[in-house]
Amino acid sequence: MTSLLERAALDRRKLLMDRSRSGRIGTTLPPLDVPEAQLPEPSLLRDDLDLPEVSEGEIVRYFSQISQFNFSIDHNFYPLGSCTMKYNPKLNDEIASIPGFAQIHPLQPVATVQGAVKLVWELQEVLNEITGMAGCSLAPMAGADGELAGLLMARAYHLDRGDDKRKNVLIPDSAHGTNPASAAMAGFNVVTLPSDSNGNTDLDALRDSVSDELAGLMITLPSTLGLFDTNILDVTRIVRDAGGIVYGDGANLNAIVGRVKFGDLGFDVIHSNLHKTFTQPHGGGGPGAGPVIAGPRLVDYLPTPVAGRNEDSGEEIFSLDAPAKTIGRMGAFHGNFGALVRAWSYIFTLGKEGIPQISEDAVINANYILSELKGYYDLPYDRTCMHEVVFAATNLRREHGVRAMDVAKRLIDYGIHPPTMYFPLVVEEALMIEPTETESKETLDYFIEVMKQIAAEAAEDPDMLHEAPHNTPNTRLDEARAARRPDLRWRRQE
Amino acid sequence: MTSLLERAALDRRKLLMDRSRSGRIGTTLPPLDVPEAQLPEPSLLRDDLDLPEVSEGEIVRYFSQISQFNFSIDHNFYPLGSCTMKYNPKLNDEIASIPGFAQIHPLQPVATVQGAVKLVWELQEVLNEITGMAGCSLAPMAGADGELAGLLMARAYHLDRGDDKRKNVLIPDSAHGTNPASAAMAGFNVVTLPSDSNGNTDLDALRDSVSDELAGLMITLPSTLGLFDTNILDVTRIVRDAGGIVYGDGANLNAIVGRVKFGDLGFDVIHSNLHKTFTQPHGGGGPGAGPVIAGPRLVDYLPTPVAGRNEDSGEEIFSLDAPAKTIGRMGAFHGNFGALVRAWSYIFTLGKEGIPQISEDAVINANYILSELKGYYDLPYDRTCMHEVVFAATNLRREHGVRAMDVAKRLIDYGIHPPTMYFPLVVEEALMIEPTETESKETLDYFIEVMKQIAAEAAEDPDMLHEAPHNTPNTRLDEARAARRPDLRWRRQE
Amino acid sequence: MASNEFQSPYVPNTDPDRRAMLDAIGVDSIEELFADIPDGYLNYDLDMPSARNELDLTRYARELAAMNRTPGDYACFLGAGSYRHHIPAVVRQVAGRSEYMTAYTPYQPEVSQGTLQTAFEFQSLICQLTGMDVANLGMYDGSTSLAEAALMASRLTRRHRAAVVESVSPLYREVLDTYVQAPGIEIDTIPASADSIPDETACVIVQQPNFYGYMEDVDRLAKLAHDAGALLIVSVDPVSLGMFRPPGEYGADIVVGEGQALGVPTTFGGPYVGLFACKQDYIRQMPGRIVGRTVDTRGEEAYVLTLQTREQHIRRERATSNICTAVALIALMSTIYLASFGRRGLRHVAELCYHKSHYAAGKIEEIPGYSVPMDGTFFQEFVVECPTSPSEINEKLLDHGIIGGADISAQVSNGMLVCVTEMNSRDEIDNLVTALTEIGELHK
Amino acid sequence: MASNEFQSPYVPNTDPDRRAMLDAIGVDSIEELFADIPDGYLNYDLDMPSARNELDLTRYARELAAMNRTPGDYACFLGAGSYRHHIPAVVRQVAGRSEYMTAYTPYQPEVSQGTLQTAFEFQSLICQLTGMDVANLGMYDGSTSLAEAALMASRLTRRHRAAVVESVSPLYREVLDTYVQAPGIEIDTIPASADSIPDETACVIVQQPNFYGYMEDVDRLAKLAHDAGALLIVSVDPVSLGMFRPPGEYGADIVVGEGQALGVPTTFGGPYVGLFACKQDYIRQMPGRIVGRTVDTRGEEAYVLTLQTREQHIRRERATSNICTAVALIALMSTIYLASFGRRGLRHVAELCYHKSHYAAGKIEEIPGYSVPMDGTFFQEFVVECPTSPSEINEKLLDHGIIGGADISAQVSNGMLVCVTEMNSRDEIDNLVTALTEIGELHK
Ligand SMILES: Cc1ncc(COP(=O)(O)O)c(C=O)c1O
Ligand SMILES: Cc1ncc(COP(=O)(O)O)c(C=O)c1O
Repeated sequence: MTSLLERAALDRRKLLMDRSRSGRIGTTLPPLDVPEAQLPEPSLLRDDLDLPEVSEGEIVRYFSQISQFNFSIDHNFYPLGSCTMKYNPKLNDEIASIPGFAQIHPLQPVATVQGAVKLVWELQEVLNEITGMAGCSLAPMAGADGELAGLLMARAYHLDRGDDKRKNVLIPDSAHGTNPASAAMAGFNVVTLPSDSNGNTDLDALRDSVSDELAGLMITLPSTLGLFDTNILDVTRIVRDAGGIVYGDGANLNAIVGRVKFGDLGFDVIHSNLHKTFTQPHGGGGPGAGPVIAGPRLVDYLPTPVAGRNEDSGEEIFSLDAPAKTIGRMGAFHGNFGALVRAWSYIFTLGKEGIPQISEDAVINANYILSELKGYYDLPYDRTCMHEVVFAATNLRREHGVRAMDVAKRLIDYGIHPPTMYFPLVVEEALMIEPTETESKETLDYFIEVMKQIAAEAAEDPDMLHEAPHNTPNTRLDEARAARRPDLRWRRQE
Repeated sequence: MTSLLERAALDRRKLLMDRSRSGRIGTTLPPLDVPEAQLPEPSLLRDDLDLPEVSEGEIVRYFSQISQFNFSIDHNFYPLGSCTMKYNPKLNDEIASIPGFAQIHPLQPVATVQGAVKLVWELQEVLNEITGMAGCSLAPMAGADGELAGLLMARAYHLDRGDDKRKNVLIPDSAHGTNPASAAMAGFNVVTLPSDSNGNTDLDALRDSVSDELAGLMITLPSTLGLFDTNILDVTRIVRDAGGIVYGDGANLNAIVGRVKFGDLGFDVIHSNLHKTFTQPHGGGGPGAGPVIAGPRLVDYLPTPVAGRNEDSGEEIFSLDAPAKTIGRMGAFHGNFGALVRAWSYIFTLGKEGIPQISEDAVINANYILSELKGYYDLPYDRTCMHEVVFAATNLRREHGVRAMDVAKRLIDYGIHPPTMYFPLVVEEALMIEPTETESKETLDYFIEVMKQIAAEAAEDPDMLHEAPHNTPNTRLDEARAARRPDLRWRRQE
Repeated sequence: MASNEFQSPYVPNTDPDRRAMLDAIGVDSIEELFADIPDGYLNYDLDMPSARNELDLTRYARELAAMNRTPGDYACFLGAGSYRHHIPAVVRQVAGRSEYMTAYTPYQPEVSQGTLQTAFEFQSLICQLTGMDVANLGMYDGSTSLAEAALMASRLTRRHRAAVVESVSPLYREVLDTYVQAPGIEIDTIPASADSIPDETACVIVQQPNFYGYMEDVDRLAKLAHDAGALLIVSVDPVSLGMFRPPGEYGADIVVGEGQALGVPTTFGGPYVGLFACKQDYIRQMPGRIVGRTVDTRGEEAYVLTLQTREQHIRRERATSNICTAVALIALMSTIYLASFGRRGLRHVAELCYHKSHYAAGKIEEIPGYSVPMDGTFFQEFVVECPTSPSEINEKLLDHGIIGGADISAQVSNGMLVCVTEMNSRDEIDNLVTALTEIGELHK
Repeated sequence: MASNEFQSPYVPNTDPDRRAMLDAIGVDSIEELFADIPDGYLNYDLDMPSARNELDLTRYARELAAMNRTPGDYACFLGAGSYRHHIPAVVRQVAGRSEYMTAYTPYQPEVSQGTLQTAFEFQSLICQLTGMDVANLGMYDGSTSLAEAALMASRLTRRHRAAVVESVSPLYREVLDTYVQAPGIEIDTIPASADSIPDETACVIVQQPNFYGYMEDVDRLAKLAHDAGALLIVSVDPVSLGMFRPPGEYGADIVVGEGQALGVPTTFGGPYVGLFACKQDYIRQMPGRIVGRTVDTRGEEAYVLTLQTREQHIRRERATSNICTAVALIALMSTIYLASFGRRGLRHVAELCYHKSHYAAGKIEEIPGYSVPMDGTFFQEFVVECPTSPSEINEKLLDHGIIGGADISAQVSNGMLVCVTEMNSRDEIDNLVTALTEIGELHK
């Protein structure tokens, strides 16, 4: 028998369909103001529409209550490596909700949306400038979508030149999973490239891997190890010399924005995750935006549309164009405009002064954590890091049977979101910590103190760590069961 | 020595001035775009401006975190008697934030704010209709402000007639504190009127209290006991026959809205708390709005301004006028327009169909609680209640030493906001429960079950109740110390 | 069973729910529950429009809003007690959190620490800004703060006259008149240069900067008041305190003011927040809510409504005021505003207003037919004497896309009170000057 | 120490903080931390505007927005894959809670139950709506859902052709072309009346209602597909499912669609949410995130990302898709929308669209020079053949305050695809008819 308190906790988690009561409704309905038309024949219609029936206040309370089960940037330090969980300025949301942006239709004649297209164009231009590239399409709707676009561009480039042997894409072993997945979707074979003991690209291995079958290289800069590959100029040269395309995964742009440009380093095409570096809120898993930005070799292949600017008797006229050899459309319309507006607002708020400061502070903050926690956790690559630092809980596992997972979950008890765990795959027991520039030294000091404390707790009371977190609405979940017996939707109990 | 977790909890509560770090700033500043003027002589200027220096993200996280220490309608059942904590529709907030409402200046020429004044006028008209009165001023900024206005109107009315002996205002013993306080501010003597054993006005006592010194009566309908005074017609007649003014405290209008009109019952002037019946959010203690609504005898005395409507060659023209014998201004401008917009939006959303349903459901819900909890808690007035029911924890106090306070605090453990306690003053150990119409039967059933459980707990484990609440950021506070050693602001620690 | 078919989205229960509850209550119909209402007085038939859906109502609201000429679409030079300043998005977004917006007055401190702690922040920051010892959680608006301050001074001194400097806002004067009519406090209007006040004066009331935007000699007035045993009440514009001397430094006993300028939109006049601060000694006579810091049973610091014995719900007719619901959420907005701008930002905003208004005054003074007649130091407002009535000028300014200054011809012949803040770009000011010039030429 | 004087409001640390941290790190300057960047490649000098304050930037943004002609200010008859419907305030307000908005993908379920449970709600309601067994948490938009469905069908059947009914949206067709270029799936365009499809066809793809707004004979197409061992992929408008038969009832294997119509503003084309549902048997080949219900160590039900071995972060180049960040927040908006309208409301909205579009079609058909050439049942869109090019007509409609229908002259000569939803009042429709009549007269 469950107690009343337990039952109350369960009731708070009840699903909408179980809250439904016949006849309730959550909004008001406009009346019909035209004569009724003849309805279609019944065989075309549905009998039943089994959706919830709940009142507006019930909806608000339910969604408001369970929202509080989340950690979020607005409430918690969230040093999730590779995700750049920085503060998302409120201004951006307000600008994105201006009706002249939020209410316009994607198929309006371009003459009626000149302001929107101008904004898109301005964002393209500034992204080109920041990354040192020649042209940009804002169509891709996330980083992975930008990767797919960039790789399809590389494919089209080779094929256009009749170069149809180029099937291989080199991808470092530390790469994010989207890199090989995108390469596969773009029809390439994935060849894994090892890194050297410093976490740089192994140049010998690279030289061995290039051939006339080389389509290109996908490389993250700085890498997912949080390191700036000191071989990068050699890397891009070797690949380009071999006729390959150099793809840059710009997910970690936050580390170098305003300091060094991909274009200058020999990259042909990159993407930028606007929901990382440029503060589109993550939204619990999107929406994001993943503009694909190209150098001279690939710019004509960009996906449709690209905004253009022309002058007609002194007046600016903006257009949405298909590049000469475009790979086509990535989505039905022009990309995630709402996210583009937010990035635009952020970038132009900071301006030429503020943009380089992003990387400055992001890198100081990460190195501060590195220097303070060194000795408490294993540090696989003991060198200056960029915007994030990858530790390994291998020492705790070895000495106390405490794993990266346990450290991560214990952080929750201290009100801190766990770092990225077990990634990159090349680091055992990885704890990948990205503080971002928007966290204060006080917060970092607190985090450092907590991490040291957890290292101590691992020695004193490993079981307590195995059982963490202790104060969340749920303890650790049975993920194996979820996968073994997929229970993926509400069903009416018979 | 405090543990790290304890210290973290304390740090979360740190005040802004203690978070301040020199040089930080929470917003961007516009540059000066005109030549600098000569600054005033230094003796006019301040040396130091000791305000916090914090970044925007820190502000957001701090205020977001501590917001979660609140219970609120959006998150909790909140049956706070006399406060009408009903669901506040989100639509109202959005309508109030339309720039054409939120950004207009109170001193714009009235020709430039015709839409706003029309809205004010429409709200006046519908409040007149709902309450059965002749005219209305939306200037008062809360219920108590409406009371003051209404009583000043009564005062002016008597004085205008040369009737300067009328110094006494009768106020039932169950009245809300603002009633006597307002009467005092309006220069009257307060004479307390007892209620009879049914909770109605004691007619004999009333007859004994009227004289040519009677200025009027302030009465809440239904009363703060949640009861509709069955003597009400006699009451208003006796007062009016004696030359007095009948003031209606409309705080409990939710019980009777759309069912019975104050004007029909013989009231001369009332106020309505738009933040109760008409869903202006309470905001943790305001803003509200307390329109004063008058019958024929007092309508000319209404505070300034009152919106008027005229036609000029078929065109509507709206004006803001001073009534003929106005008592003057209640505030610098036209009342809490933002709250008026929300009430307008709510009232016209529900319309003639929805308004009477408010009271229907409010009254059913309260009586359901009454009937289910009767027997578990003492019921001082065992009769049909209106929108709220007043129980007394006297049985628990007598039998187990558990007080209304303990019941209230224990409810918190169950996620329910306490009812109003120890009010009205005439009921010992009062627990005044107002569910409102926006709560579902399921929620009421849960509340009822919890209240029964608490009654059982009182028998089993009274100490557990004395120590409630158990899961809040703070346990019960030392209120005596707060009053004895007032500590009312941050001060720099020397 | 419900009296009609309409199903409100705000009411969860439906007829089967109602039926079940009525059964439990033991009545047959809803009507029985309303049996206490005298026969013949039940009246369901409201003469008002039918229920309106969200889409249509929103459209109608937008139509009404579009009938207004909105500052932002128009350049606007109105002030006179309600000021347009830039409000950072964060103020709206954070104060709009439903945890703050849909909570009641924090009578239950264990479930109200969010409201209470931010209220304590407000009191603290208002003290920092004004230089006073203590502040309450706010009155309805600046004018009722002023009126309540006069009542408080009268209680403190047991005197029944108030000397009001003539440059106090006439709107505030009207509210003061409303409040003092019953208690019978007599108002004497004095020039700022007065060197005596009547005996038995409870307080001297001065506005700084005054209604016309100019700084008064508050040191002199403080001495005048204190020498006569009266209190000095100062009504301030909080943004001016970003650069000007705080009243705590020149001996104010009670400081009031309109908090709207700190992060609150003009909203056609409200809701705003009346600031109210005073010296430590006077706290037990303060009106309004006050939050104090104390400890819980575990000894941890926390916040609670305190000194409640001053208030109506305890002291009833002997309370220091009748105020109950005040403006907590608006105070929260001001708190977030002050935190956002902070030490450097508020001074910057004040200086922008200062420089821009001086730029405007200098330009307007040069226009033939217009003059800036008053001497002294002004902050962000100044009086312009126009060649014809300000109402006429304002009407013509609308055609230039400009909402002109406040018409104060009741106080100054052909007087217009022009307010310039950081919201007025140089272009807007220059356009105003051009437009005034053109309009002035018609009246040569 | 920072590379310039600017203090970002988004960065708390200041030079003293930086100094302290650099000291702790053991370096003298920030530059040392960037020493890994090859010499000569550091480049701070961005050719872009200086930092802009919130007030000015907001003004500039409003200027840009004002350069757009905004539906709402204009009557708008555009659809073609992006639909204007009324969105209750509650959708924006609740989905805007920062707890949802500023959380990452819920990799840590213990601190993400808010996101996870609402995601499970989304999956459930999409299943309820489509009549399918399972749904994922959404793809980028309706068109990428369609393209991914084709890839999935190819994986499931190990076949490499797709038969696309010619009435599928040409924009969706373009996206499909993008996606299939590398895997080399061949596309055959078939008429809806086709009675055979090529061997080795993996799927038949149909849009219901089709691009032109009309209902296809899906039963026939289902049989056609299944008889050939192909899967049936249906692309739906979810609002149409308020009244029309759900694809689960006529044998769809995979259902995709644009979720934007469910509570998401048109936003110039995104972010939207691609719906993706299928039969139970196919779940291990689904792309995208999926949330499942499981228990925690105390046995309590809770939600978690599941079947992750399909995904790129586990399976890498053998993943079912490369998708990672998707559109969780948009899915949440649709969830709240579906909860708000619910059983009765969604049907009502669908019927409003149906009746209003039929009213409009009837009126337009009567205008000389215009015709509604297609036969059959349409939902809320229909094709109008105009007397001249739609682009010309649309330009003239702007003068009448109307944004006309989509120009589909590439598909239908002088064709305009007119969409009418509950957002179009009768007045708007009547005005459109009047305006079209006037414009038509110029082209007689
Ligand atoms: C290094 C890296 N590459 C690519 C991606 C994929 O980006 P998205 O999630 O925007 O598709 C991520 C995101 O987590 C990433 O961290
Ligand atoms: C019965 C009654 N009268 C008057 C008031 C005072 O109204 P307000 O708080 O709006 O000033 C209240 C509010 O609590 C009340 O419940």
